[in-house]
Amino acid sequence: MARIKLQDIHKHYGSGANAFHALRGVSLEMHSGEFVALLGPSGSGKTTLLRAIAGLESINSGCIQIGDDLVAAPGRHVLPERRNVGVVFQSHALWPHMTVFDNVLFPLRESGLSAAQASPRVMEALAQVDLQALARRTPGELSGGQKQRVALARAMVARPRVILFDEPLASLDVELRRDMMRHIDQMRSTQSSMVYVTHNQEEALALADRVVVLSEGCIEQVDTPIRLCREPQTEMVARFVGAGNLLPARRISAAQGGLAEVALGDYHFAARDTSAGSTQTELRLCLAPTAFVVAAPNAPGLSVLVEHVFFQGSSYAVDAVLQGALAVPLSLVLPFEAQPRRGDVLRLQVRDAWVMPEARGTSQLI
Amino acid sequence: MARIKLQDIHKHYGSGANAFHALRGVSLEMHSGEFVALLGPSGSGKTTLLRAIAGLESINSGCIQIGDDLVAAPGRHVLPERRNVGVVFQSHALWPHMTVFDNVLFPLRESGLSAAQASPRVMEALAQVDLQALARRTPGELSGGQKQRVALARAMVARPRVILFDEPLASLDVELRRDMMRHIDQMRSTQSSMVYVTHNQEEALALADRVVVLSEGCIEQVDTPIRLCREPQTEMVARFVGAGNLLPARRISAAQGGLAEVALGDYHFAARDTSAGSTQTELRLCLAPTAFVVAAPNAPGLSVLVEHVFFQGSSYAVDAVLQGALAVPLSLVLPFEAQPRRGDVLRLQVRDAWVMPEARGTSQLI
Amino acid sequence: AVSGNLSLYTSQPERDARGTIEAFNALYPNVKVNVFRSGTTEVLNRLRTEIAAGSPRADVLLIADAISMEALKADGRLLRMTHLNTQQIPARYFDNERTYIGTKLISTGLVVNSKAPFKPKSWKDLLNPALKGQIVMPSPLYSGAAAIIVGAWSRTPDLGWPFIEGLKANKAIAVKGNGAVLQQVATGEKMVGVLVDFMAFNAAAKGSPVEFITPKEGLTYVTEPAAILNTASNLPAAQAFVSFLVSPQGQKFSTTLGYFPLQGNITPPAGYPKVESLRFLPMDADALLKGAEADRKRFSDIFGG
Amino acid sequence: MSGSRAPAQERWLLWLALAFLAVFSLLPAAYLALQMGLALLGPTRQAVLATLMSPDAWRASQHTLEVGLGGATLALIYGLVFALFVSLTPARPRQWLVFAFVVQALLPPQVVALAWTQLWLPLKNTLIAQGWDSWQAISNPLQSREGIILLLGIHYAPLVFLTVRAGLLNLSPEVIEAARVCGASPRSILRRVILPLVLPALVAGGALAFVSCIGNFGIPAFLGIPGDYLVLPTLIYRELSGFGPAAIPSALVLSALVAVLAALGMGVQRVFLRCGSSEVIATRLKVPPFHLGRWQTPVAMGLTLWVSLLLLAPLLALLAKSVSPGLGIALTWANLSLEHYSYVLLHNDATLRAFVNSVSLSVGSALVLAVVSLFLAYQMAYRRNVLLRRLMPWIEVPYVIPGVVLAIAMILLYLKPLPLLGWSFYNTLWIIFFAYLARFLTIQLRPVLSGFMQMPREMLEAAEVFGGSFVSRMWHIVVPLILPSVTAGALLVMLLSLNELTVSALLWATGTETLGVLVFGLEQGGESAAASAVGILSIVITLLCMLLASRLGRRLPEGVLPWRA
Ligand SMILES: Nc1ncnc2c1ncn2[C@@H]1O[C@H](COP(=O)(O)OP(=O)(O)OP(=O)(O)O)[C@@H](O)[C@H]1O
Ligand SMILES: Nc1ncnc2c1ncn2[C@@H]1O[C@H](COP(=O)(O)OP(=O)(O)OP(=O)(O)O)[C@@H](O)[C@H]1O
Ligand SMILES: [Mg+2]
Ligand SMILES: [Mg+2]
Repeated sequence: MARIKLQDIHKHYGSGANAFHALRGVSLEMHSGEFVALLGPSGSGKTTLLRAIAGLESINSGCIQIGDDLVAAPGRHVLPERRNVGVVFQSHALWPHMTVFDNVLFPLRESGLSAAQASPRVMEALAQVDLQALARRTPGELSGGQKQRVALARAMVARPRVILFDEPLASLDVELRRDMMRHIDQMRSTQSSMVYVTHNQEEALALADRVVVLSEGCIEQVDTPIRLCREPQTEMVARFVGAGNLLPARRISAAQGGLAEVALGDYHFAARDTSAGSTQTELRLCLAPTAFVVAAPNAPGLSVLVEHVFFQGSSYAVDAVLQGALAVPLSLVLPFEAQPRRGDVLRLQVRDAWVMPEARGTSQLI
Repeated sequence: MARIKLQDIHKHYGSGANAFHALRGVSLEMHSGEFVALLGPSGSGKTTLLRAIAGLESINSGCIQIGDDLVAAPGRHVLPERRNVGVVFQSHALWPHMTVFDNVLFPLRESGLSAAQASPRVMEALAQVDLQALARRTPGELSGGQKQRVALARAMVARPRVILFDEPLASLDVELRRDMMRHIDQMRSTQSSMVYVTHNQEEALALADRVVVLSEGCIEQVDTPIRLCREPQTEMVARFVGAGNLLPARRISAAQGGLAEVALGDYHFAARDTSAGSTQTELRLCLAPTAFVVAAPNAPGLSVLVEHVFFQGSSYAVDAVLQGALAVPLSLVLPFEAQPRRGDVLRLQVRDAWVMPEARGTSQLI
Repeated sequence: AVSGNLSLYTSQPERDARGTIEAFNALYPNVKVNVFRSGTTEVLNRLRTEIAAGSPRADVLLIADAISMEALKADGRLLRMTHLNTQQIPARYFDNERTYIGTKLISTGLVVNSKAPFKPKSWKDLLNPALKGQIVMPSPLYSGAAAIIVGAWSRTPDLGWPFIEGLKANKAIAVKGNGAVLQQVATGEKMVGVLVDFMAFNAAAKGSPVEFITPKEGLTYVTEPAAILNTASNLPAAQAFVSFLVSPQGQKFSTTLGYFPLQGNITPPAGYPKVESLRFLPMDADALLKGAEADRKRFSDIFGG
Repeated sequence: MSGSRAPAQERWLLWLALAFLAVFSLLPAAYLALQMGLALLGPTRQAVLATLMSPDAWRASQHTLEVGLGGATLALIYGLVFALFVSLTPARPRQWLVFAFVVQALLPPQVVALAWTQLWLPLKNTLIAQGWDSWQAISNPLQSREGIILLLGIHYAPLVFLTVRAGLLNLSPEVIEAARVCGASPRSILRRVILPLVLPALVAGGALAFVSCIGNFGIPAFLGIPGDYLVLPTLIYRELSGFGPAAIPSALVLSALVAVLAALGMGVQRVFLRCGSSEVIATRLKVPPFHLGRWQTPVAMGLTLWVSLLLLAPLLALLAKSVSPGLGIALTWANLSLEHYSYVLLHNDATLRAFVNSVSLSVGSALVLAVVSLFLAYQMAYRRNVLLRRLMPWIEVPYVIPGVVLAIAMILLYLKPLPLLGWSFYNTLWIIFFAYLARFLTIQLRPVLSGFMQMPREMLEAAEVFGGSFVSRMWHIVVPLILPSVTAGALLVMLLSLNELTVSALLWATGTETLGVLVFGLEQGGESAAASAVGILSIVITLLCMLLASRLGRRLPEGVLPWRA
């Protein structure tokens, strides 16, 4: 259980003109026992940040504090084996020549426990991931999900101060993910803080207390999952996290009680707006795919042409194009009853919208 | 464009006592231009069936007809290169020593076209997957999604009678999947029938005209995506395709107009029932995760204890346990407004239910 | 006139084999000599295998020692060379049934490095403790000439097997061939070696710090015998070739290669002692050949390897 | 069985491949087996049994095991430590370290042994000059069991190095990192994680080293005969020299002993491989995970010096000898002589022929074996042909038995004119060529087989689905994809056959000399300086080939050329 404090971390690979800046001044504070997800597209520096916390990568400037220990600072680099962290790797990284039991036993033995002291704790950890029965197998005899569960047990058995996850579910089937997410959710009751790297917003939203959105080595937004979805602060977050549709619109009235009246073409509707009385007319709206309802053909609303329809069991994912002057593509989720078909023209009403805050120049972040 | 007809196909690996029966009498008829998904859990024989159609595997009995050609039958095995099919492999299987252009060119050249005739068709195929710009790269210089798109182009460029897909999206990120699905949806306009193997029900439902559910080498159900979700014929289909909750219930009245009154404990509600006047009291209900609505605490309904909550952006996936004598686990999807929390006890009403047909013995299928 | 192909199997060194054939061709230009040249072991292995396969290809065999010739003779593989004129050649140099005949005199004596702390004058001097660990000799297990030396030593009353055991006690080593002996003595790795004459003379002539010494008790010798196989396909050419080897011209030619001639009336190479002055250990050729097998065995029991 | 859908074109190629195997590989092996049986059962039975039961045979078998185990152990340790250092720490200059280490194994072993014994002399003379007179009596310490083991170990360590390095490079870095974050020290990671994981590779390399050690003739002949230390290959040679009528049958039976020992070594490997887990890991170890701290630089420098010495010392010794005016004459700039070069190059027409013959033989066998191995491996690995897989052990026989025995088998097989045709391969280059084909097939086949194993099956299946004909499929897809492995095998075959001696020593004839035969002949005639000159020339050719291959190899994928880091 430990607070983690990152202060202005910079990391570049290579040097001189070829240097690639993977982290450009990341600062972050995590509370004890908090579950933080690092979310970002490929190459945004998530893994680099995680490895810097684990000590597997040294940083170029800034400092990292875990609990009361300063583990990385200019001229200081505590080796990974001294940091008391647990890591779950994407490729599980189990040792194929050891049994499941020995894999989980390893961290305890290395920390100096005798076999007799360690055994019950190994079995306890295996019990947490429902694997007591398979303790004598080797990793080669396990399925992908079972392997990843062993990796979970191994990471938490020594009760490290922090458990770090690097895309632990990326190589798993859709079915197995939910099951693993349950197990990770369960681990939360232990005493460790958790940092969870992923590029899959579904996992980040489902698991984390707070989500850190990274982009090109900088933090875009740090927020709870709900606020991240409903009130994205940057276009990147809006698109990446909520798969939101961003549309230029006109403001009809300034925000009152958090709601403003906006218009898309001649369709007027209310949008959430926290810009405290801004009267700028030109604005950008963020419309979540689920923010639409089908209306009668003549009712006020937006006309869209359906381009692709994907049935989803109880709803449809639809790719559509806004009709009229503003021919932007929209991605929608429509209920089963809507029964959209390719080529249909639908009339949609907006049930919920969010006025994007005025663009913060990205230059400020770099 | 060709009808495909499979008749009582058997395939076993090994022989004698060690023989493993991968396909146990599969019969199926596909129309010209139809898009059929083969859906089933790992090891159910999907790949084996696909490879048998492609000619990469010989079958032990039964026959396969593509168009008017009998391509496999006792004593007959037309070689893959003579079957005029295209295959998209899971691992893309591009040839690393050729450029993107040459990879796509290969099937055309092999079919006897001159470079001059073939070139425009290659570029046309690459255009369909938005890759004209990368024609001169080698596969090593492409991302995973781009590689798989090249594989799509290669499979369709020679306009084969059938295009076969073996889990083409399994190794792709969630974001890339949707994009690829769009490209596959687009290919449908060409003249080929398509067989699409997957163990991911999302892809099968979204793309296919009809879905064939396989289990242990036998067909469980063949139906349109909607019917498969709403009217599963076997428990395996109910669980595997719709992630449905199966509950034992009592019948209060026989079906009328497709609806029967049923009861779970003392909660009565209507369920879809096609069993044409069956009066059997004991029955099994299939309840989709989305089939529930939250009711007032005192309203009639089911009480459930929330165990895990996963935020999904605009809804919550909830693992819950039915309270009372029948302590079965339920998986639910609740709307954003429900704001469920771990440990809550919710009152739920059933919005839609399906009475499972009386068990067809599996013995009959083997 | 003699013509056609002649197949020669020989263990002569590369340079010699080529020279000999050139000299022969000067007299018999129409004979094309095909040569297989290798170590004695390889030559005989090849011949043996050919015989086993039922079709020996050699016409003439020219190898270092008589022991192997005896074995072939016992198998009835060699032709009696009744055509040979042997008047000038001492009888000890040819088989009395004329199945093989010596072609040159190759003596074996001592070669000494100029830095040697002690110059041995006799075989017996090799037992001197001053030479402990300084002696190298060719192994009779691999070399025919060496087998003759060991046979001769063991049958000389003054030396005998105790002498050979003494060599071992003085830490002498046996190596695979004469070339290796020269190598070790000339470079100073060992101080004394048992070596054939011409190698020592050639090296000394080139400036190597070695000297050839005739031991007091006498040298041993091999005669590099030639034989004709009775399966020879070109008998006239084969007979011409062997006749040439023992003829005065052939003998004179071999002195140009650095060998002693068989006859005293032909001048040895420059810098060599006169043939008459050479002293030899008394050798009973018959006994030596018959006992070769046992000698080898006994030697390997003492020296191993 | 998927073999049942092999198309007709492939079927006749399969028959061709089988015919090739039967004629060039199985026939000599089977013939030898037959002769061994006859030797044991026929009239030579008594003599053979006597040889087999003789104390020498026992001693030699025991010694063979000793040098096999000793040499393999040393090669294992040396190769392993070197591989660990080069792969797991930032060793510099890595390229040179790997090159020098691997190239030294490609030099002919007898040349290396010779050079090493020559190195002893200056050392001894220096000591004597310092007044240590007693050293004069000390024989070369390399001429002993320990010396043989030492040289064999060093000579074959690259075999272990290459397999272990491949294993290390295939380790997932995360496997090591996972151990680090668990709090394990580097030592404990090495012992408990890395070593167990490379064990299969280690055992494979060890088995190969063992087989090579017990089959080696050059080093024990050079060091063991003076050192009174007999091993089976030298015993076989000695038996053949002894020329008793029983020599050939005994030699055959003794080489069967060698083959049995070799089979034992390979058997151990099989057992281990079955136990070992064979998880394929995609990611590769890119950044060396460990650093020796302040020891890193000294160790790297020490190792660089050591491998350079091992490579350059023999070469320099050989070079010095080839330009020295005479044996035992101190070499100075003034008396440096090129006489030996001019002799071998200008005055000996056999030299030129030998170069031409050896180069044609090595290029020819590399080419033929490359093509044959391509089809064989395709059938074995892709089509999973059971018959071919069963024949695999027989392919190794001509490689593990002593060369002289293989040569005898070739003579027995090919001496007589061929039935029907009426002419004979004997005394032509063909017989040597056939012998090389038999002997080096396994060398060529192994990398190609593993190349096919590593190639995703789907890549070839895609070729089948989209391809028109077998020929174009082979030409456009299979050949380009498998070319790196084929090249690697072909290079090894070329290098081995360029300096081959023991087989051709019995098979050559006028006009068909080989380089090995030429060197051997000069050496035997006491012209070791000329022999050194030819040796230097052939090493120069070898190095040129490697350089050329490296040049071409830049365009090949990683890991094709064994000597590139
Ligand atoms: N060892 C390295 N040398 C050079 N560049 C590197 C190295 N490791 C990472 N990078 C670069 O740093 C950037 C950030 O990499 P990082 O692995 O942290 O991304 P990520 O957010 O984890 O991406 P992904 O989702 O693909 O895993 C990438 O552009 C990557 O190419
Ligand atoms: N060559 C083979 N030899 C033996 N058994 C095989 C072979 N190929 C497949 N099988 C077995 O046949 C069964 C069906 O395999 P298949 O590959 O068709 O399954 P699948 O439905 O494609 O599964 P997955 O989703 O895992 O790809 C499996 O149990 C598999 O183990
Ligand atoms: Mg990453
Ligand atoms: Mg499959």
